[in-house]
Amino acid sequence: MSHLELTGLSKSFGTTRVLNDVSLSVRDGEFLTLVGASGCGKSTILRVIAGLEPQDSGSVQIGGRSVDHLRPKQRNVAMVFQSYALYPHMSVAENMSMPLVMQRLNLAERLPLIGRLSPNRRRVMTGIAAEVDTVARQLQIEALLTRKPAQLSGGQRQRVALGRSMVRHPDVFLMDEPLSNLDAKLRVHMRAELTDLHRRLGVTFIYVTHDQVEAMTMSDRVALMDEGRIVQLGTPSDLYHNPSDLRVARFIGSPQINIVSGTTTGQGIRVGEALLPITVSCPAGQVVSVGLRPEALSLDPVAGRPHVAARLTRVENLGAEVFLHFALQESGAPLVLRATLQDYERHKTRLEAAVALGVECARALVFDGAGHRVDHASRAAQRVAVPA
Amino acid sequence: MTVALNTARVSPGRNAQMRAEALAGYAFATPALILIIVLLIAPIVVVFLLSLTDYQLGALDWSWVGLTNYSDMLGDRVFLRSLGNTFIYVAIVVPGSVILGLVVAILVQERTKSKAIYQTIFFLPVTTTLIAMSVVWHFLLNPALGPVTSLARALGFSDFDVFGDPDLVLVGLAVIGIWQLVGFNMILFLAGLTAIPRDLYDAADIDGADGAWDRFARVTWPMLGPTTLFVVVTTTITAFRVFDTVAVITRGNPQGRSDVLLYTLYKVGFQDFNMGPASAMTIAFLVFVLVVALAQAFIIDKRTHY
Amino acid sequence: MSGLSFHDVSKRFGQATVVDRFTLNVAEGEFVALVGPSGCGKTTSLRMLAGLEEASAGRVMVGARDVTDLPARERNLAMVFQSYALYPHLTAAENIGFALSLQGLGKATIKDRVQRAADRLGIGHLLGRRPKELSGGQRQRVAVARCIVREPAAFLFDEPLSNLDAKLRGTARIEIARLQKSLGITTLYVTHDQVEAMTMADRVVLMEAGRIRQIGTPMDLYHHPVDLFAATFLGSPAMNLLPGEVRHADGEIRFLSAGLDLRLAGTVRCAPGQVTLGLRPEALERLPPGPNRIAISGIVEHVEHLGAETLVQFAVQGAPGTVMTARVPGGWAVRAREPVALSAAQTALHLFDATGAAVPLHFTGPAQASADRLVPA
Amino acid sequence: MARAPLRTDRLIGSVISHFFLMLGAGFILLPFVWMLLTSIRPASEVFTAGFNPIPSSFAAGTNYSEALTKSPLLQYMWNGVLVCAGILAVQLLVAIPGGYALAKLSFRAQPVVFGLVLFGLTVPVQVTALPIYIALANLNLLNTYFAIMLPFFLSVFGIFLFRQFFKSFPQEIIHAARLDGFTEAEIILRIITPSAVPAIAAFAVFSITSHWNDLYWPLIVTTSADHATPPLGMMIFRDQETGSNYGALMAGAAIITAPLILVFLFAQRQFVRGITMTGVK
Repeated sequence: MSHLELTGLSKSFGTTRVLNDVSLSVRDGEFLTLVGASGCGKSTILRVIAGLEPQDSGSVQIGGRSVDHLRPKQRNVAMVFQSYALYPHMSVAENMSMPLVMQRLNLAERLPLIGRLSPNRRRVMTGIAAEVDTVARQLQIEALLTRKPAQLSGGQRQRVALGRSMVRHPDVFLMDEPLSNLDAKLRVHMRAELTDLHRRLGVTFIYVTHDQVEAMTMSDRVALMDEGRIVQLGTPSDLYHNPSDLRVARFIGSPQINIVSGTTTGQGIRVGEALLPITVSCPAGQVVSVGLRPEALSLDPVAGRPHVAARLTRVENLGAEVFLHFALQESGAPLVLRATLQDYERHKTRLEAAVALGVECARALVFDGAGHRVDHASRAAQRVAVPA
Repeated sequence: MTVALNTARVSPGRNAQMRAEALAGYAFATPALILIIVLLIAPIVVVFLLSLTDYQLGALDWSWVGLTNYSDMLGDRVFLRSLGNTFIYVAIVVPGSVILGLVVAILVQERTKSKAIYQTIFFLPVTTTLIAMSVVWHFLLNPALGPVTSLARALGFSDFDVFGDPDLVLVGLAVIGIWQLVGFNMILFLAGLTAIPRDLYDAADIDGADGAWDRFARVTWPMLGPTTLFVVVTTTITAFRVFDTVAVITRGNPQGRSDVLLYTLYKVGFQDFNMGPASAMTIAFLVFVLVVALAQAFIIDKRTHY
Repeated sequence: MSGLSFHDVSKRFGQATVVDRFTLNVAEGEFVALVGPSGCGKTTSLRMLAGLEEASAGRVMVGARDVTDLPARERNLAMVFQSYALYPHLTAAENIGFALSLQGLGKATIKDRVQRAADRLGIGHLLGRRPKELSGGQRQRVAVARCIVREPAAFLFDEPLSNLDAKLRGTARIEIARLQKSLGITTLYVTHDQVEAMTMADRVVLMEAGRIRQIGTPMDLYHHPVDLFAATFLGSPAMNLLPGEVRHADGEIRFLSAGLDLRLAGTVRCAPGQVTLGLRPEALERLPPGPNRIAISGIVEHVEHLGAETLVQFAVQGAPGTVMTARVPGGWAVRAREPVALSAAQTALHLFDATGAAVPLHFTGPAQASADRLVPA
Repeated sequence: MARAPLRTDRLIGSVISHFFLMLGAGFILLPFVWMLLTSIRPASEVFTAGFNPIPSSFAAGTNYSEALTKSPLLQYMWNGVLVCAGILAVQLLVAIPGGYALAKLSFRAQPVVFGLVLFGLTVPVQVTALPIYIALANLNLLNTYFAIMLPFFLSVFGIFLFRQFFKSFPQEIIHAARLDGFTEAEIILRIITPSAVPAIAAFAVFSITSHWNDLYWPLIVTTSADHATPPLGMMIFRDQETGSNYGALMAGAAIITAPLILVFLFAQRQFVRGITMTGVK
């Protein structure tokens, strides 16, 4: 069993606190993604798990056993690095066999020239070669085994790096932004391939990325980090539909969530002239932030339903869908609305002037002054309808 | 390694990987550290101590003499003369080789087909043994046999003896110094030139700075600032250490007009074995070099904003 | 301000033809994007217009003026480079005012114009800094300010956003487009990013291998691609493709591919032969097949939940080895290894013949009810 | 990329620049050409040649054989090879692990060691010459290969260079190696050193050229021809032949400058990089 448990991890570089009491429990075989802006501490967690960097306090357990006292090679974790970290002077086969060579040959047998005298060495090397072949076939890189990393494309290097980590059958795979050096098309393709690999291997994956799309599309659960802390841990859909914090709401989703500021009243939340019938638990007269996903706004306000007045500032037509940029009539705050092409075509002429945009209050997210989510009545009902 | 005061705070993880790294670090740095102490630090300390004694190689007795060696040195005509000569030499070689190096680099940079050939030719002197080439230069400028003098004679100039004329000898040595350094400086400038993004010239073209002079003054020269500083400093230090040509060609003659610092130091220390005064001169030499190096570090700190 | 035009412009380097008889007219105030894969000649075309590269043949014009033989500075064009090409030894203010100082304007005038341009881009407070002290986004704005301060005949952009991260790219895109519209200045914009081209430009010029493949409005290119290249280059996820054959049988026109037999209802004018069928991911909808709709089903291989929408990759039933992507609204709970049944309106179909050229489809049957393409409630 | 109306300007510019470059090239090449010409000139002609470049008769054989027989030139060159090889070997053995420790390992004394290296960069070898000479003299080690090599066993520049080179070596690869189970020594041997081949080549060129050409130190510690390096040998040779046999002298000069020039002509790129890595030394 290789379930992984982090308890109270903290770490500082000089006066900068990169990890602040991080605790996290990862189930055996889970695909867990750590996501956040650069510098949020996500990569440091990986390196602490691998034993490449010591934590200041806290502990790491793999499979119920503390690994804090173990050297990196003894922890049986594999890591795929952002730059792939292939040994530049070794062939693909040599790169992939290296972890096994290091495990199975002793120091004397590893020495150049002298090591060749050992009869054991040849036997072990043959075994390793066979295992490398198997993994290479799985990844469809068997034709590349004799090449050097410099002769490979980005995607191929990526596979070799995966292969190198697969040969040792680790308990945990650690992946540090493995797709960020690939071009957009390949990245989309590798996303699917990696999740597929995870399913086939059934091993715990801890995946670090700054790209919310990767986090959303690949993971079983996502931990969003900011300033060395985990802000929210949950399924991708949790993070999208039920962010606990303004930072999460802003980070997840593209185009970004619209945030407008409003004031609580007895009847709801006042945003400019409009009154949104959202009743929250905080007292009246407080300034709150209302988060509206671009699809929570609509071009057809139904009479009697809440709406806000805005004026169109820019149209971004992507073919399949259209992003309409508005400025809120009173405050000028920007709003993005996501419309289908048909909807947009239908309303095109009307958009010239100031328009009323329908607001689906059930999907509104309210945050208090500190950025924490505040639940509201209309929302609670909606929760059930949100797909898991 | 210190024992952690608060064992609860420091996890065992620190010890495993960090201790292995630190251990390896000490192991790998030790040979270097030993050599640094034996061949660098200790000798500098010894030289300084020697400069306060009247030690002579082979002598059994010696005594502390305080700063006498230094005060003697400042009153010594030969030392002051060699210091003066060295500065004159530096004052000719540095501008000469830096400006020529820059001009050649810019001209070579613009050539397409012949670039490699010119580069090779100008760099040739850097690779050669200066002693051997000094012998050749000596011969070239020989007043009786040298082709240069006979050419000058054929062109109607009066005879001249570069290395025999007190007024010309430093110029003659400086010409050899420049000859050897131009190619080196050219290569450094070429590296600086290729590091200037092409886009900047394109932008300058569109902005209206497309004449040769405008491009140089507005883009090339400012962008070469750090390179130029580096070239000037390296050239200064190299020129300051002039020795080989003097040792082979002039040996300080005529009339001591080509005595330079290192040559005088060599004579006092290794021919006359007056270790005290030689040590004082060494310290003086070290001070000059350190001043130049510090000036460079200071200017780089101040000036290189990009 | 004035229009721009290329007349049969070619560029050859030795044997290689990088740009082949490029002809384009950019109207006054228009925003035209040159888009294509790297090495397609788009940047070279831009540089020939700017005067940074000599055209091997043809003429380039700025307004009514033939500038082919003029040096760059006399063309009165301003350019934003991919690397921004800011002078590292000058402050932001000096960078912005550089061209003005070369024109010999007075110090006060320059200062005033620089300040106005900088304020317009929201970098007025950064004028004293050197490029090294600016973030990527700020550098990019300095580069744009350097252009607008000159009040040039037109703007040229060479991949100005490719050095920014994804989030910043999104906002910079809008900023540039707004600025261009408010100044009303003619703009030629080179990019390899189809999203930039689609969202910013009035017209898009799609290039490949030195030639123009298609010119048109973004929607023209998206909905009426002239060939397979244009169809797959624009749109993300890319258009789904299915190779097969068109046959006329029993008075019907059918598309056949392995085990798949799609009846193209209505009267479609299309010659029989080998074709490739194209279908955009958003055209695949969870609607029952009906008149004028074709049914496509399969087994889900992979699901990507993006929140507002979901991308479903499925193995197409009847076409082994073919995987299609459908883009559906976010609310749909769909899992890997489950079957899906989708359909697409016939009007959303694209057909390409064996050479890759688009086959015009004319549906002359019963009126294509717009209800076909309604989003499910 | 000339624009049509500028073509003539460019042509004129290129003619002018060629003119100046050729003038400079002539200045640079003059001693080399004269060295070669004189080395194949008969002795009788050397004194009367003046500026006449073409020798009337060909005496290369005499001059070169004289240069090789009248002085132990080959011995000098062999000494040079030994000295350079010895110095380079020790320098690399010290500098590669040292550079790695300074670049990639963290230990408490690291900043101090690096500080000493930086300081050492500014100290020319002439500063430490006196004490080292006295020590060698007292140990009776003068006139040995060891004495010629000793001060150069330490190359602070080498340590600095490898430190900089390794600093830019991706930390991730070293992390990967540690995860794979490499020991630190194996990382140096199997990962770092193979990747440092370009730096090693450049450093070797730099080290060999400076020690092949060095005069100051060999002049101090050797007095016999037995251990003299090429520059010192050249000096001895010239003192023996003062003024009498320029042909052989020039042949000798050609012989000792030839190895490096040939290497330079064959491997220019590495050579230039090696030498220009530093101006200071």
